[in-house]
Amino acid sequence: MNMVDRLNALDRRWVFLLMGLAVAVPILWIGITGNTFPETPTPAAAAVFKAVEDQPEGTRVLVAFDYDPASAGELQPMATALLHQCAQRKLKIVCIALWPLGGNMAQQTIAEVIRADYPAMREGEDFVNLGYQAGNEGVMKVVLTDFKKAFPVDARGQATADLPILQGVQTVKDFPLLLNVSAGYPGSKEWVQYVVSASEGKVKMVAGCTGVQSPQMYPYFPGQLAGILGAIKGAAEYESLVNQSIGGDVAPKYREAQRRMAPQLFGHLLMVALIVAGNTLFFMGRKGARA
Amino acid sequence: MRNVRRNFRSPWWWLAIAIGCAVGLILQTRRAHAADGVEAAAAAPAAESHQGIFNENRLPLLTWIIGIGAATTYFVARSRRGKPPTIRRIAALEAVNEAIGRATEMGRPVLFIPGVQDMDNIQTVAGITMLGRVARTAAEYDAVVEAPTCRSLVMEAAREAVQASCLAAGRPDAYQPDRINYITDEQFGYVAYVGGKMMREKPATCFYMGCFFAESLIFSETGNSIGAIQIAGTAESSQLPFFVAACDYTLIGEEFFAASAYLSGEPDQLGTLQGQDAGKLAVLAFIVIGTVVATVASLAPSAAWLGDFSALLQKAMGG
Amino acid sequence: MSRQRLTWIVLGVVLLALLVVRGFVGQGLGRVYVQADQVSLAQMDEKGADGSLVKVWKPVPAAQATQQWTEWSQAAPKAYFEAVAKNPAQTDITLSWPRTIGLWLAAFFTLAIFSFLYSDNVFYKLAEATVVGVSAAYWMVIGFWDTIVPKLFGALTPDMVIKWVQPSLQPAGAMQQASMWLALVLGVMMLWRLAPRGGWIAAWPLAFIVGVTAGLKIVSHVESDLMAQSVATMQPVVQLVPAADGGTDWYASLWPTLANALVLVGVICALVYFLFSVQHKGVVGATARVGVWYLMITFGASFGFTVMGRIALLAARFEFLFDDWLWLIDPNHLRS
Amino acid sequence: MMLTRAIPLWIAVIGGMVMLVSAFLKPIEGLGENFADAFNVIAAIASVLGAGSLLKSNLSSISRRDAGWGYAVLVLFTFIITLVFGLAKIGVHPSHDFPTAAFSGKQETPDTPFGWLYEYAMVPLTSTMFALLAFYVASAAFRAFRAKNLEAGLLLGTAFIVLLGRTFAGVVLTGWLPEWASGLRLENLSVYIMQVFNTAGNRAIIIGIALGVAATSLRILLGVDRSWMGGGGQS
Repeated sequence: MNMVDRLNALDRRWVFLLMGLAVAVPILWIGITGNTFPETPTPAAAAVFKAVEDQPEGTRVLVAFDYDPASAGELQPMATALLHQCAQRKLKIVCIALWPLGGNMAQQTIAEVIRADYPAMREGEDFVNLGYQAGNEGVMKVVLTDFKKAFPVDARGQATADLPILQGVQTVKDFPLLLNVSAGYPGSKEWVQYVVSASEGKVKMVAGCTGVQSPQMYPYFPGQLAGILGAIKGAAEYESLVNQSIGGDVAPKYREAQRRMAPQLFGHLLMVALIVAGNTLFFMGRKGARA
Repeated sequence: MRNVRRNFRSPWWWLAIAIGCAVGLILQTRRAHAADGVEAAAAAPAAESHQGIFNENRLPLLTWIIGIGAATTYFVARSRRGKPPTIRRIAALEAVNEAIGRATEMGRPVLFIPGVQDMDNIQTVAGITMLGRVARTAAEYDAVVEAPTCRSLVMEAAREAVQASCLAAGRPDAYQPDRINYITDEQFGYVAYVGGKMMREKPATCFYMGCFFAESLIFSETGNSIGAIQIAGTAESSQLPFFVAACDYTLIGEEFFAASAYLSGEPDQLGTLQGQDAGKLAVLAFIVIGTVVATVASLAPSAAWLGDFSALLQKAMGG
Repeated sequence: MSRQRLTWIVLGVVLLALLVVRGFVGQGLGRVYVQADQVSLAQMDEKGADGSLVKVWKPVPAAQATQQWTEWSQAAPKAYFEAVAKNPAQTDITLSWPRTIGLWLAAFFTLAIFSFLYSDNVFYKLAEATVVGVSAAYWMVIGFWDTIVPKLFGALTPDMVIKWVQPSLQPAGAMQQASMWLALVLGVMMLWRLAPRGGWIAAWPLAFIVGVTAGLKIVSHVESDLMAQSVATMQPVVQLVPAADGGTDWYASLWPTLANALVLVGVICALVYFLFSVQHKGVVGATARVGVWYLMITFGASFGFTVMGRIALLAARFEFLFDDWLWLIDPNHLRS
Repeated sequence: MMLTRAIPLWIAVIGGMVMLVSAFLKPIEGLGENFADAFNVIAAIASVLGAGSLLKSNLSSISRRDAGWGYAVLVLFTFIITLVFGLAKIGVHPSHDFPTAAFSGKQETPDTPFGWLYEYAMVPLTSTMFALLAFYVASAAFRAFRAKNLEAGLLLGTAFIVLLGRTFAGVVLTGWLPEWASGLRLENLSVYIMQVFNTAGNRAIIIGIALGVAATSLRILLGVDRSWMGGGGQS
């Protein structure tokens, strides 16, 4: 057995080990030194920032938390940064969830951003979490005709009809901006299909989605989607934009995505190296076979 | 009853009903429209969409559905009259029998995963249909099919389909309900179970047919490491790359929905594939003509009729 | 002793030794601290949205409360260290044993699942059995409290739900009530499977579900996928970019035009690939081949994007191990 | 045959046709949403069957003393305690807004036994299972992504560009390219790929799938394909 054959038959557990190291070592390194890589925002991420920045103070925005803890690694930094920018811009934030655990994610994000750093904002007036509603696209169709019918109570059990923040809201069209953080079905694609296309241009939507989903969302940008945050990279770009605009000393919780880019970089480089190595071996093996 | 059943099988009967319904609906709306027309014009032009019980905005949609339905029924009838279409080879489906035969030879089970969604997802329905076909062949070849499921309803449907397939294969004794069981609704709990099961039981052949998310690669890499033949089919485009890379054969998107009809080899079912193709050709024609007209219209803004024609084509597509 | 066994033992010993060392260095190993939040509520009158008085529960000082209990929330270790430094006898922030045990259990489960990468083993089997048992029950509980109670009981026996579970429940409409009755009947028919006789009746609700799914999906897919995506493609290919002098900037127009043309060609070729009743030979074959190229590029792009997410997920698990459990790194400054 | 074949077939056809027609009739447009609710309830009720299957398969594995029957005990134990804690809402405080309604509280905090199981068993287990993907992606890249032919070459070439273009490495590698050639920078290339090739490919896939769904639905509604209920051809 020559070298090429041996490498071709390499036990995949060595590959696993390399991947583990490529991710673990940078985490430790970043964790100890606190450095992050700089980010240059791509147009899709800059568009998300601009869409929120363009809203006048006091505008109601709808934030849909369509993910669960399994995807929080990728999506939580987006949700945190989105709420951070909305709170900073003094927008009124209405959170909803079409994923069973999305209501909890909304609750956590609210606690982390609003309750911790914007204690002046009052629940029910400046922000509210309406929690999870079962029914997938069904809910989207209902919010188009009667928002409060789809969400009769908020996460605390109070009737939405009595909430000051929702006074004057008939349908989802009364929210000029829809922010969606989505890990799959139902998510960004369904919001575009059922709500944005049916809203006659009244609802502008930006989406933060997982790496898996983003290729399917790009066909909608910049038409039906005003901006996209694709995976942790999009989150990092957006995070750096928000942090730059707010300035000052940035709390570490608002730099989570940027920190995560380091393991990302080494993981990607390893993948690239593996693809190159695999193909080199393949071609060497083929040459050997021919000779 | 027999008469009713024969009628029921005749596609022409359905076509007649479909066209009848459509014509009735349109007439109904037109009449309601004419009656209300005067007041409506006097009131507000925006109120127009609130009249009649037929949702006029969806007329193009109705036309498309009736069109595809009519094409399908036509080709089914034609195929039944002895002119079945020749269907191109789909490698993944040619391999199904051989893959099941391999399991029989090796004395190991066939693993069938019908996706991780419930019965309200059409991919799961298509997956169960495939399970029916696979179970029938397996019963004939005397192979064992294992189908752990992620939803209670899917388990029931899978048992139903496998039982009837064994019966149809003349091997009612081959049906073992304990081989088809419910694990958990939690996606990754299910994945943990199936991964462990694959490692321990080393199935000779794995089918992944249905709606898959992140588990696609965990299944197919584990299957690869135990040397199983793997045939996948899904309409989740985000998971196709992984199946394409790691499985022996993959049914891409539409091919997955055609699989059951292809495997059946029945003239009726092959006819529906031709109907599907007719729909595709119509879409292609619309896209080509629509794009050409739109391009010419944008370059020659003075020719207003071109612009109108382009708008009409878009409207026919619901735009 | 087999090589695999030896590897396991060596790994285990090394890990334990590292843990012990870590335990005696610096702030030690992962612990969870909690602080007590006293909940004190009393009922008061408040003006509702329509001006009438409604009774609502409000937080009040403990002395006036009619309902009281204690809840616990997680506190940062830093808060505990500071509190102890100020007053070594303080009891506001305390170590939570259940949560600390939970943290260690979570770390064990994380490592147990990772061990599957090496080979199937007893730890993985323990983790697998636990996750199957817990998650199956979890979704049944969620199904009961989030679907059956508010939807089914809420429509059929609203008084009970209002009294015990959700006082703010809105009355269900006639349509909703009817659909819940239907669901109940079909659900019971499903369960008939468990009866000794007449199990065939369970096929009826299944048939209903399959039929209705078919009816619903044909509409949604044809409308929002087939028609919407076709319209999106039926756009002018040539895009003229106006130049500064009022004419046309031909060079700038070239790129968007080329992009549009490439999209159009791709859609057509890939659709031709999907044709079933035509043999892929000659022109059709060549077109279909181009279609396959497009599909492969699409899959490659999907793959590249997906990798990002997968690495982020792994990073999150490592962060849990290093930060929450081993206290090796402290990116959120929770301890210093 | 009548009860097991003909009637279910009719139920499917009529149910489906009603849904199809309801999409076009304004008074019953919302039928689909009502069905979504009804479906969730049926699925929740049907979980009794799932629980039965889980109990039966594990109990029989224990009584047969199969290899690894101890794990079956663990499955049953964790299943039953989670179910009891969760259904009875043991240790759950009522909601702050309705403290007198005993079952109004949410149970997802780690204070409750159910929440504890969720937080410290289910979340780490499921998210680590998910995280295993990073390893499998790496091994797939090494093993399966080889330029065996033009198609495979396109797939891996695209993956390569997107991978590089989405990190700092891409910026470093091609950042030196002058402004007029900035279109060739890796990060921009990956954007073009997304906007052109990926859009085209995805559109075709989506349109194809829509037609496939339509045909599958029609096969069911026309009674042509009955293998979903095991008909398997002309019975």
